[in-house]
Amino acid sequence: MNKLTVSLSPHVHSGDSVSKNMYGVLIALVPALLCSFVYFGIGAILVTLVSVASCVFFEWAINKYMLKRTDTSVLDGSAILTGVLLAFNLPSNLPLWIVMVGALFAIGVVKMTFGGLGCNLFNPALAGRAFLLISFPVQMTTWPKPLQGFFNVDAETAATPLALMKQAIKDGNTDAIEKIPNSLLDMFTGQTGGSMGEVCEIALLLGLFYMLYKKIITWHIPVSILATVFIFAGALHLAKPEYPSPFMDLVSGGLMLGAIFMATDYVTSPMSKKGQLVYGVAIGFLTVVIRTWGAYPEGMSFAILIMNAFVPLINNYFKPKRFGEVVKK
Amino acid sequence: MEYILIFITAIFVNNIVLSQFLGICPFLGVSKKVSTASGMGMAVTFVLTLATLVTYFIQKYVLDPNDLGYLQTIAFILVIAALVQMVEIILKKVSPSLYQALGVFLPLITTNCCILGVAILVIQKDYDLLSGMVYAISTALGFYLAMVLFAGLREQMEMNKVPKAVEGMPLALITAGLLAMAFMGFSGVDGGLRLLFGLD
Amino acid sequence: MKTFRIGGVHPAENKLSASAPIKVADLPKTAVFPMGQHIGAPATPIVKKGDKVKVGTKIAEAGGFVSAPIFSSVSGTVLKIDTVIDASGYPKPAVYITVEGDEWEESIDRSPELVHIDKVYDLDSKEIIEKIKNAGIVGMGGACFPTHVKLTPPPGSHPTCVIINAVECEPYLTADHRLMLEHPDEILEGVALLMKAVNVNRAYIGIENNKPDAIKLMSEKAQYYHKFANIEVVPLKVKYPQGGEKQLIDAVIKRQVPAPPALPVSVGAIIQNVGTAMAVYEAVMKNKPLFERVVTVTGKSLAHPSNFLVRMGTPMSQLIDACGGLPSDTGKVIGGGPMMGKALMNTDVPICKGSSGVLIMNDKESKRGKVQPCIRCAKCVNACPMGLEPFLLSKLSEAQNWERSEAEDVTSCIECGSCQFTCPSHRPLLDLIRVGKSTVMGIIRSRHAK
Amino acid sequence: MSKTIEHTGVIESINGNQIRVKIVQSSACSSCQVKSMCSSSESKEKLIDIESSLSDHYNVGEEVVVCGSLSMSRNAVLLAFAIPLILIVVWVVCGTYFLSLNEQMIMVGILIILAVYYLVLHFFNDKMSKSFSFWIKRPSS
Amino acid sequence: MAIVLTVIAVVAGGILAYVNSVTAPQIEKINADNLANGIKEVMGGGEVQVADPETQTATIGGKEKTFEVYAVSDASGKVLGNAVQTSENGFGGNLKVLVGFDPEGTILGYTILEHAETPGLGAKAGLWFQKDGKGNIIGMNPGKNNFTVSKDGGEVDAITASTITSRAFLLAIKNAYDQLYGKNEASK
Amino acid sequence: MNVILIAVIVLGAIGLIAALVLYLLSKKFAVKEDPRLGQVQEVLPGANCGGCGFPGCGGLAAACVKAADAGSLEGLNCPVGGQPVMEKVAAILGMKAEASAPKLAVVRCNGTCENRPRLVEYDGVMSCKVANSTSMGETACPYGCLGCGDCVAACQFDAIKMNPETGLPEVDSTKCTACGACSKACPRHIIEIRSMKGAKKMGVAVRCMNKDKGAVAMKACNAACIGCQKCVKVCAFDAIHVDSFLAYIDPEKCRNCRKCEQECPKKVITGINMPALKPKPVEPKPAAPAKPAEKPAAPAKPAEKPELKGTESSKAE
Amino acid sequence: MSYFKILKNGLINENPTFVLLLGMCPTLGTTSSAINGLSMGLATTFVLILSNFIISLIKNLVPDQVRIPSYIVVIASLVTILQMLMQAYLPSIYATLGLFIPLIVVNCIILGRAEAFAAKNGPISSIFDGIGIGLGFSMALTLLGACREILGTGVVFKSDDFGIAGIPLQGESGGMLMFVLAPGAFIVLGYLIALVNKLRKA
Ligand SMILES: Cc1cc2nc3c(=O)[nH]c(=O)nc-3n(C[C@H](O)[C@H](O)[C@H](O)COP(=O)(O)O)c2cc1C
Ligand SMILES: Cc1cc2nc3c(=O)[nH]c(=O)nc-3n(C[C@H](O)[C@H](O)[C@H](O)COP(=O)(O)O)c2cc1C
Ligand SMILES: Cc1cc2nc3c(=O)[nH]c(=O)nc-3n(C[C@H](O)[C@H](O)[C@H](O)COP(=O)(O)O)c2cc1C
Ligand SMILES: Cc1cc2nc3c(=O)[nH]c(=O)nc-3n(C[C@H](O)[C@H](O)[C@H](O)CO)c2cc1C
Ligand code: SF4
Ligand code: SF4
Ligand code: SF4
Ligand code: SF4
Ligand code: FES
Repeated sequence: MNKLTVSLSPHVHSGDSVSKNMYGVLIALVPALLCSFVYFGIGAILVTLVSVASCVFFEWAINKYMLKRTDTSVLDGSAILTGVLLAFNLPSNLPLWIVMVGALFAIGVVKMTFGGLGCNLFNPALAGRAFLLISFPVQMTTWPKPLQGFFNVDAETAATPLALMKQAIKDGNTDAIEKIPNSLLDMFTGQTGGSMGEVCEIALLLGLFYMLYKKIITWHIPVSILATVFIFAGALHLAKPEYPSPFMDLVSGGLMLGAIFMATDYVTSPMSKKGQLVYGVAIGFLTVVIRTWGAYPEGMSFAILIMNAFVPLINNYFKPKRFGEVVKK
Repeated sequence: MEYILIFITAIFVNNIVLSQFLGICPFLGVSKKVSTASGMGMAVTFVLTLATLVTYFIQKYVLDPNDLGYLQTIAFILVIAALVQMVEIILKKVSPSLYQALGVFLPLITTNCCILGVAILVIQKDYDLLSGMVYAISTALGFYLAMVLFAGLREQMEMNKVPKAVEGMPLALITAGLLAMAFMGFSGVDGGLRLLFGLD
Repeated sequence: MKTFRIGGVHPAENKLSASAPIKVADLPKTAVFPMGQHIGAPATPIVKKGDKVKVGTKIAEAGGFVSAPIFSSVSGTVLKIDTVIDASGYPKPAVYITVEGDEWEESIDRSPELVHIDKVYDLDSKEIIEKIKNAGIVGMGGACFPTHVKLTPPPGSHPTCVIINAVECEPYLTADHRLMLEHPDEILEGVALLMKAVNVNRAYIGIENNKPDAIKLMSEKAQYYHKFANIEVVPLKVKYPQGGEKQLIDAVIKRQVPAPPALPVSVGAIIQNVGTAMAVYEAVMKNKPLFERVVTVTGKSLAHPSNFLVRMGTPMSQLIDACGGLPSDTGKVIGGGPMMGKALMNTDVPICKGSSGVLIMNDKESKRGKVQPCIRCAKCVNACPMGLEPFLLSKLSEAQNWERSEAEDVTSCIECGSCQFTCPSHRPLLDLIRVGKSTVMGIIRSRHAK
Repeated sequence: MSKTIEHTGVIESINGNQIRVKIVQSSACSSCQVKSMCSSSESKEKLIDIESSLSDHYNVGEEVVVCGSLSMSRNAVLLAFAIPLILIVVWVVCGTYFLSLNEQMIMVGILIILAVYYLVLHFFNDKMSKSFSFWIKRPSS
Repeated sequence: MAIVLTVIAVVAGGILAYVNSVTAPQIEKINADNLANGIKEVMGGGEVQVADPETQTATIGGKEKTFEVYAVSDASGKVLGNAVQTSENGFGGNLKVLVGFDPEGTILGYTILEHAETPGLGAKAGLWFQKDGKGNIIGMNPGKNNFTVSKDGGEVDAITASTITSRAFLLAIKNAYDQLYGKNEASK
Repeated sequence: MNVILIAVIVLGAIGLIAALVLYLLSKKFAVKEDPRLGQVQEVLPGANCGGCGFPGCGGLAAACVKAADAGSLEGLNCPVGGQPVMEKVAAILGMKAEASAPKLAVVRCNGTCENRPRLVEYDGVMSCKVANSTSMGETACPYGCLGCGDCVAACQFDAIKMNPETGLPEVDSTKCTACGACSKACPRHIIEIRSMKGAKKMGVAVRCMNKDKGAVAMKACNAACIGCQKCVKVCAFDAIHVDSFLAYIDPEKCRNCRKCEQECPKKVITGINMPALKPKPVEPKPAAPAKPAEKPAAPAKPAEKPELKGTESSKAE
Repeated sequence: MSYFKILKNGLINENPTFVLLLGMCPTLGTTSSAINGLSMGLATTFVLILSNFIISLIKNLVPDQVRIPSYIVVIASLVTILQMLMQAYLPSIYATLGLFIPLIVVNCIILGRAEAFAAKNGPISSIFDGIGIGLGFSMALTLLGACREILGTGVVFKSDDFGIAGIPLQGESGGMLMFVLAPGAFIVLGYLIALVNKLRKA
């Protein structure tokens, strides 16, 4: 007979694992990934490949040569996920060396410096994106138009609907909105300029439903973000018609991508449901503020990063409802 | 509206710590626990505001009429140093128990570049009394916010195993950098709001 | 369908022995009775080497108020008083008895017919509790808290109902289920006695929905009692740890017991296991002290997972042999269920009052997964039925930050293991939380002692 | 019991139930390894009075931990700093907008307000000393 | 000890006052030189004579704006045109420019006196709009050219990724031009 | 000149006011720090390990100064810096340092993998505290080392290491400062901070904690103390006592004669930091008993070898 | 201590920025380029040397109770003098360093050195100490500035004010703008300190 094993209870496990979750998210990303390939062609494929490969490589190299760890598995999927999400946040015509720099920042500075998986305070992919946006504002804000032929590397570029909306607000003039060439439906299906992964909202929503079904995430964060944006943007629109309609807000920019895949990042979001709702509402609010009044064309990434910084405080003040607290008569 | 703008700008857009680089020492030094950081932040808010008011008057009614603008630095630093200590003396005289309590809970408030810097900035920006005060309070609240956020982040890091090489100050600085990067998201919001409020 | 409101998980049920009728286990050759079978002071032996005992003879006296006497389950000669490794994994004092024949104490009523509560309607609360105390009954749901203590609520508290814990939410275990199917009347009589003991006229029997036969049977039988007692069967949604006292109360009467040191009775409830109810019936009506119980012996590789009526002191190895022997791929033997049970050092551990099952796990099942860093997924937070933050508590334990642990309510943890069960990073959450909980409890105790 | 703030000190004297503990309040930097280099690292001694029925358990010169609750610290900061701050702000705003005072008058007003506020604090001192009561314990381990 | 400190303060005060009396004229001179050099530069670079500045104010879009207008002639007294100093809100704060016009209103040159734009972005404005810069405005006439960034349909290429600075800059110059040619509404 | 005069007056006035306020304050609140305190703290190692029984080095410094005022430094000792540091402290305070015996952490378990077969496999957090609450551990000895290394983690000085072969922690006596952190960390109280002798911290100790009867103990571990009393009889200095079937050598009385070590049938008693005993000629397997004695000495060995003959009196440092 | 040792101490062993982590505000605030960092460093050095010198001279005249305020007055006066001189003769640098010049007053290094060294040593050693520490500070600021400049703009030692074109290290693409902005200051300093720690340990 073998030696018996002794350990404390529980002796069974749900069978869930880190990589199951990570690969689950990756599966949820597949529709959006395919869309981005279709819309932006070979450029999108290259950016994605380079981004994923560099993220995985940097994670491996830093683990091995700088932290001298042997026990961490690079293939748990988190680095791949960071790679894909980083790529999703970039325009498809970005020079590949810039993609690598972004990956180095995301993995090297934001994740591994803090101790690797689970220890980072900020969302690596988003921080990488923000870093690139600040560092290379020109390259990061020239977005190719979608569907310009698969191998067309020099695609024509176009302003994103968000940029046009912002223009309209600055000029205090509703005509500019009408100039937006795309219909709501177009925007919903992704036929607009923008970062690779953010344009096709339908594909992103599919991902959301998959993750909810698989219980990878709960509804709290995405729903609270989307609802807040809708309500806040709606109020603005009602007050001043040059502000875009809330539907427009919902389907433009990285809102869906952020709300579904990035604000929900386990590591950098609050732990309690109450906390998650607060976090979501704040992200939604900040997104609209930055979108309408800030310098950057896109509010989502910064809103999430800012709220990442609030997460420890949220965790301190919004505890889960303790058993026995409910009925106090 | 103008005051609201000053308020938002000073807290979020041009945060004293994260984009102006003033008051870094207490920011890095007193930010290990959220509770201390927040008490400290409140105390600094009071002192900063009071110091700004007093130096404003020194400048406007003592230095300027006598053409002594160049004595600004030396006069301000003395006045602020004395003021910080005065608060303490008064508290002790007025309410020993309160004074004792503060002694247990808070580190001493010290003159740092944040206080002197804001006093000088108010003069440089040519604010009037009310704007100057709003600016001082907002700046101090920005300091408070940065401190508390940072303390929260550090408390969380404390529970993680961080790489030896960056443990301590390096990691704190890098965290501050990322925090500053996140806050860059606010850049331009002041301009946008100025438009909204029709101030421009 | 009713259930508790916070957290919970749903492990695979694996009730392999649900349809195996209760078999009477063979008598052991030597029976071993550890003195610490319950919460509280261990019992003190009152026999010595060479003494003759019968089935039902008291061999150890209660060691205090929160304690219980121990009775021999066999007849024979006291072999020695020595130590035995019990479920805790440590050697503990025990009485060894060599079995000779099967001779019972005369006072025990061995007739099979049901003694209806009508017959002893004049029995009052005090007498019932006294009988329970003298029969050495402790909670048979696993916690082993002396039942008479539970039935003597502290002054100022007012029980309003008895809740019978027939949930059996642990995977694999079926002892309570079988007991309900085979002895519903005795259980209900026991319930009535318990109600009388604490002077209430309401009782609920909480049964999870994966035991529809038991729900049906018990509901039907409970009708008979309407005349003098109001017993209601409450079907519950399947969710672990519904059997936890606090969770069950929440599920059944929608009230939440406040944080420790509050007791269930602070919301009016007295909780007892079905096995305990049966034992109470036997003790009060049949004069039979607690010396046998139903035990599930199960496991995926076991040839015949079964339920046995076992005399206490029987080594588990004997039961395992009766199920087809220890499988060759055994990796772990667990006393109790897979969520709360204790892994045993060997199979000679005797069956005690609180042993509800023996679970054999194969090699593969018994190894824990590779521990990874916490990814802060909050699954443990969502799973915790007490609304705690297991990831935080475990980190605080690791950092030995007991003060903060206390502030984060580590003492509320019921050690149900839901958190560790769900954690995708396979973190040993409960291992660490236990260290924190016990240390903090120690600190609190020493604070009160001052 | 849950959230407390602690500060180590040394018992200076014991007088009946009154224990007087000397604590050293240091600036935020005092724990810094280079405090000798730094102007802002000052420290000051403060005496804290603590009522304790267990005073005979302690000896003069013993090292103890002074504890207070977190809410107490919040109140202390509120009373000492936040409220006067709010008063000043309200005064300046009212002074400029509603009373249209000139700057000198406002400044004088600020001083008066602060003086009155602290005077009022002074009268409530007894009451406060009750709410700001500390307890002490021996340092753990 | 109060005396010691007082003495130290007195001595310090004395020294400072002395140093101040020495440096103050120099500081003034430097400032004047700076302005003179600036004017020289924006008027084409030759020797110039500058008349005393005239401070004008105008209300533009409801806000009051100040202009310093310097009438400039060359060494021989021939009128070269005007240098105008004005400011506008840029991206990071005040953007103060000095611009030179010939009598027809053609831009001779400009310099940025003060700015708070982002290094690497808006801060490029100092070179961007010069003759060899990408958004050359020298020789343009705000009255004749469409003096807005190309994004808004104008003729000037904005600094990459710094439309806000570019707009503010062009607006400042346009305002200066308008002021010079009386197109602004003088404020009361 | 007028300008200068105004400047002088204004600054003088501000200076005067500031001076008064600051002066008032410095008089009222300043810490009258004893200059010796700083000096003492300077010579202390600054490890803040708490081994001295005070919270941090500052605590010990304060205690030393106070004790010096009271007249004696007795009982105060910095385990990290040891005698040399205390001498420096004493010099600063104008006192004589009390000579104190060197101390060392001694692991009182010899249940190596060989001596004590692993019966079950522990699968959980690598923490002795947790393992201790799980069950007896992997072996049959409920008193023995659990081998998860809580002590190793507790040591700030890198002085204690797990030997993967024996599964037991080993103390490097050159690094150990006897701060006691390991002893506190061990849930089974296996590590004792013992007074040792000489610069090399030599001593003799019973390396077992098993309090069970001989027969039971023997079953659990080949190297368990069985309480046979042989050592008690052979000790000429009344240093050994047996309590609950477990011998204990009083370090104060023991003179390192090592008779007991030779006598012990289970080879439980070992000399620490002493050369391996010549095996008794009668012993059939001479290699085995030597082993345990050799192991703990190993780390210190290279430095020691040349001066072995010097033994105790050699005070090289 | 030999004068050389005093110097080395300031430059390396007790480098105020990398080892003692003092005066973080100017360190972060003025290092958007190497030249700016160097200017700030030298300005601080100027004050430091003189304050050390003066304080070591007057140390015996000042009673203990007003030691700190007296030192502050001395330092503040020196800073003001520096301010006026820079305004007069180096106006463009004065404009870039801006607020951080008057803030030299509160820089912990200066008062710290006054307390820790000048108040205990003679004038000449104090000058050397000032030079050592000051150069250590300048070196650190220059290094930090250089790193940020290289990363941020691809050029190093460029200064429009002095008309120095700088050494270009990269092509047209320029640098990563973030490093000349606020976050870059924190991050680069963080990694530099980590590196220095590592080197010092090795
Ligand atoms: C997590 C957890 C799960 C439990 N599950 C059960 C169960 O399934 N059945 C049961 O009878 N007792 C269970 N218990 C024990 C009960 O909390 C409680 O002690 C028992 O029902 C009281 O009855 P007794 O004293 O008759 O045993 C569980 C306890 C805990 C903490
Ligand atoms: C203005 C200021 C400057 C400080 N500077 C330093 C410093 O340079 N280095 C340092 O280690 N601590 C410094 N501190 C203190 C700490 O950052 C912190 O309180 C200390 O490191 C805590 O150390 P401990 O956790 O070891 O007790 C400073 C604090 C303040 C308020
Ligand atoms: C940190 C930061 C600095 C910026 N600096 C400037 C600036 O100096 N000037 C400017 O016009 N815009 C600046 N911007 C604004 C953006 O670049 C803005 O997107 C741009 O002005 C408008 O977009 P476009 O020029 O690409 O049309 C800055 C934005 C950020 C976030
Ligand atoms: C639901 C979900 C969302 C995630 N989102 C992100 C993300 O936005 N950015 C990212 O870098 N990693 C993301 N990850 C991967 C992983 O959590 C991340 O790499 C960690 O932050 C690294 O410590 C996500 C993982 C999950 C399960
Ligand atoms: S074991 Fe404790 S912490 Fe974990 S889920 Fe159960 S009650 Fe919550
Ligand atoms: S379930 Fe595990 S990984 Fe998720 S938060 Fe809890 S401890 Fe962390
Ligand atoms: S081995 Fe033990 S006593 Fe010795 S230094 Fe390490 S922790 Fe302290
Ligand atoms: S000596 Fe104690 S702490 Fe060390 S490994 Fe053994 S059991 Fe663990
Ligand atoms: S240099 Fe210390 S606070 Fe600024």
